[in-house]
Amino acid sequence: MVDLSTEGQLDTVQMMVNMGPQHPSTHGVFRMVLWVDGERIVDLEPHIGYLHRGSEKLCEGELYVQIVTLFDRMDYISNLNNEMIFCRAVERLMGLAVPERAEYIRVILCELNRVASHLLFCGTFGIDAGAMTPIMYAFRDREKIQSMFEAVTGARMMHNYIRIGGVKGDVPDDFSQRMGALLKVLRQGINETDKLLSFSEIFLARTKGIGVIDAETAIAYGMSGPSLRACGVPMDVRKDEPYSVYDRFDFGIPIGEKGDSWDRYYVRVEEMRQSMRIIEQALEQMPDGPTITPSRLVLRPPQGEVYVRGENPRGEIGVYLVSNGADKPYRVKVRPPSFCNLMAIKELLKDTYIADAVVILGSLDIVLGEVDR
Amino acid sequence: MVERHRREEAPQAPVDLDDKGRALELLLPGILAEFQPEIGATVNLVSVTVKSQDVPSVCRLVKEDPRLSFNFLMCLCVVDYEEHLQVVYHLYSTDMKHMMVLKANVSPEEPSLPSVTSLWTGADWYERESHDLFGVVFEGHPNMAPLLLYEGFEGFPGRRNYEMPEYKEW
Amino acid sequence: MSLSLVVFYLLGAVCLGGAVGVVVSRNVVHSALLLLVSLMGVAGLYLLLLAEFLALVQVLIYGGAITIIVLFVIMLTRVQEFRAMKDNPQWPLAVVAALAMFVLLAAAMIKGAPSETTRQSVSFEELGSSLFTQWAVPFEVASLVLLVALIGAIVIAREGGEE
Amino acid sequence: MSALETLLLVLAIFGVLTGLSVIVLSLIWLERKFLGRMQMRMGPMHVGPFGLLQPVADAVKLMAKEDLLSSLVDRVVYWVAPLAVFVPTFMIWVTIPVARDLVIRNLDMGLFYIIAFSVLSIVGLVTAGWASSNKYAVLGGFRAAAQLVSYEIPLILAVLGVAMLAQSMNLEEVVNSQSTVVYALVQPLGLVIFFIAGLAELGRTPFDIHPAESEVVGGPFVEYSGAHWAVFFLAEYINTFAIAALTVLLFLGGWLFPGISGDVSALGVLVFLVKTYLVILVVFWIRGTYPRLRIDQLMSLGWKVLVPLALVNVVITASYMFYGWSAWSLSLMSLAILGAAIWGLSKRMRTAPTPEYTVKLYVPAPEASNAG
Repeated sequence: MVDLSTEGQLDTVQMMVNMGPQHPSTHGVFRMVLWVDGERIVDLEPHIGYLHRGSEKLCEGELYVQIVTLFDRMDYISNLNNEMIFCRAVERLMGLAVPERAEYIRVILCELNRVASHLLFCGTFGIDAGAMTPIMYAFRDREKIQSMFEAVTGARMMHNYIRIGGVKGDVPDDFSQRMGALLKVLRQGINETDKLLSFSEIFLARTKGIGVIDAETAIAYGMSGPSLRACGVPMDVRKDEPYSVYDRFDFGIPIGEKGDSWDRYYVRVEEMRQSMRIIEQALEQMPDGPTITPSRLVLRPPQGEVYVRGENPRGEIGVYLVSNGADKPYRVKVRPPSFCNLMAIKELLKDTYIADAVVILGSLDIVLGEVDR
Repeated sequence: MVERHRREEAPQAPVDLDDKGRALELLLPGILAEFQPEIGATVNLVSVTVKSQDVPSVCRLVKEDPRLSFNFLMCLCVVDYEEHLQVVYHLYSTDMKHMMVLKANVSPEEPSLPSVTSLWTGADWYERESHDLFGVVFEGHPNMAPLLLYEGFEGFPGRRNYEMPEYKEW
Repeated sequence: MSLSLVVFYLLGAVCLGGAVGVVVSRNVVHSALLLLVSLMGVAGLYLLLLAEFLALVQVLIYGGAITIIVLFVIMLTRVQEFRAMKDNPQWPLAVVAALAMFVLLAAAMIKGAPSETTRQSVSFEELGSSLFTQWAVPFEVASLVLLVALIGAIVIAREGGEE
Repeated sequence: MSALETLLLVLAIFGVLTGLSVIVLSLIWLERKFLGRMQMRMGPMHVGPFGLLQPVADAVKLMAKEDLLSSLVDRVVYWVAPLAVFVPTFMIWVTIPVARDLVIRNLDMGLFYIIAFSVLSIVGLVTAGWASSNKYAVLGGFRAAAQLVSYEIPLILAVLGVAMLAQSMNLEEVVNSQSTVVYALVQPLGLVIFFIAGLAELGRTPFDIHPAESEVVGGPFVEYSGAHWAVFFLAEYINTFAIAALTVLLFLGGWLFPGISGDVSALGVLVFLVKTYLVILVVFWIRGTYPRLRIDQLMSLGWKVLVPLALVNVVITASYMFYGWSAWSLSLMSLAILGAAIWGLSKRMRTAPTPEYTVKLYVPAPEASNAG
């Protein structure tokens, strides 16, 4: 007789779903192999490296001034912050002083860059959650920021504006007025996006309590930036170890409570407001003067090694620079914030739904250019 | 081409520690005495060099000691000094807000040292990356599969003696 | 041959063809879809008999609900093993059972078939009022049975889910 | 059936098909333009005046497109699936009147017929997902099956309420019985349930869970291209129009409008179309505003909220019919239950009032910030 017992035969099958590298919600070429039971994720294996260009190795073959452009392309959403961190590393190594005005311009542009980056996040996060309008609002405002960058740096994305020892050139004459007007528009725009998305019942239902991570685990994974601050850890390099002229501004660090996706989202929204506060103060305090310390085109920093920290929109970035006294660095290592934040994905996605996977991944706000380098 | 030799004639960068760094510099020799560390400083951080087999115990000690409490692995990387590979750990404490560098040298022929993933989960991908690019084997790592490179990639492209393949049209 | 007879033969062919397909097809999903075809053919036959309500119920329940559930179950479970189950060695038994059923039904039909049928449509209202007055008790019993089945299904599903 | 009648029937079917195609084109244009305006874009603007010919251009493009086919697809099922979706969506138009006496066949059990046939298109979605041999498509197919089967129930129960009030399942009679007061006022609860369930049946935001492009990349349609995909698209828009039309017929008085005599067919059609397009604009508006629900939230909304509410709706309607209460008392009860449901739901979704839903601002003590 045939065995008609259905023991084990009628179990639902675990399906392997290959999410990415080409998937609309992986924010680049990130691949997750998901094992799903129906809609529920049983296990997953993240795969990165599809955008690995060997940036760190490339740095070893370029002059110091050329490397700034490589950093531009690492986290292509927050170029200026990346330029800044490398320049600061070289300046620290050489003991090169940066003119005050240059520091202020750097801070203003970096914070503006942070706003642009977070705006992009708000938009794409909306898309991840299924709302299609927020990204249009966010991009409307981000475009204005990009135009501002264009006016100052001459490029919309790969600026190469922050140079070792200062910035490429002074800002346009009407910079203050234009910034003031821009900030006003941005405030309004952010409030609009906020109203549209942040407190929508459905958005709350989709993000509250999804992808919760506690502070201890987050620290163990090396998460940083808004993703860590959402767990209630007020860790921000701009406060902990103020670089540039950040100690002269009055601003707060938004921190979340539960460490869920909504907290990660809203910490960023609040951060935009704080960034704009910084920009306003910086615009008021900005002194006149030169914008770059003249230095040789082919820099030969002294032998030694240095690690500098900086606060990127995505989290804490660090550059470990080893110099042997030559015109090219001996070794450059970047601590990429997205890389560390993304590492926690396995923890975050455990036992969630496929739809949550998209939201949680979106809430980490990764940039694959930086994860893979 | 990459400049291979170290330029001995170049000046040394001056050490310029902040208050926390100086405090650490005084504190560390006492705590780590049993491991006979070489305690020095990079430009802005205290650096401790230990033997590679001591890495996990030193890490555990600096993580658990309340005066240090280095609970945050900021960065893990490998520097190829040709005569040896140096594994560099940048450690940070979220409570004390201070930072130090831990270094361990391994031989380039058979580079291997114990993994620290049990202490800091975040060491996972860093160690895999270092394995990919420099061939350093981290003993006790749960999954040493290639991370950034594809399966079956030949050689260790992070090392300085890696010959870049000629550019080819695909 | 009248139009309705042509339609009848067509629908009959659809029914039988679908039914044969269900049994013959090696692909379980194809079988399920052919089952739908067959059931739709039956709905067409009902329509031909002016039993509009029955036809629509056939479409709604069998076409919409049952087939989808069957498809759902097939796709969610291990299809490969179902393929093996199609080579069921019990098929001679099934043939005998089916033939016996056929003979029984055929005999009943030949014996009980009226020589002349009058076609009449049953209105919606009549159907409703007779269900709720004349046949109220059987109707309620039937719904009770369904309710029990429903609760049973929930209980079984829960056991696996929450331990 | 005489030859003339048959000819008329064929003509009518042909007319409905043509009319629906035109309506679909107009809907595509309207949706893109409307969403564009909501998102501060222009929408289509280059093809024809105001981009009016954009949908035509799109249709031509889709027809001319190469049909890409994965080697693993189950071909027969793959080709049949779009038809299985399209045919039922077209068939329900047999009995949907657009004005008095302007309908192919005014069936006595019209509503029942519509419900029965609209269910059939689910089979098409499920098989499309399965035959594509793509995991996203399979997931989307499952989602479609689970979602659409579940939301049939509140939809049917909401329709039942109207059928009880009108004492008929004939759509024309349903409209005629609203000549004094539209059912939207008598049964606001029913309208809301019907509209929500209808949105879910359409798979539109916030219930666009089976084609969710950020999750399952278009669900059952992911592998389809060209003309076959266009058929799905066509079906989706015809369905949108059908649900809007049903909302208008069942709850908003169809072609009736105070002061406008519905006896003139052309005027009736105009009123009907204006109402329907307004309802569709609401659908688009929702699409431009809300994120997407998750499948389990959708299911619990359907089973735990809409089905009980729909049952309550049926019960109060039955009591009203049986005890002969006045219409306004039913209306008040319906409104009260609706209000209570919305209040309870928002209470449940927000475990606390809004202020808790902000992040705190951490400002370190001054000495700490000056330490470095």
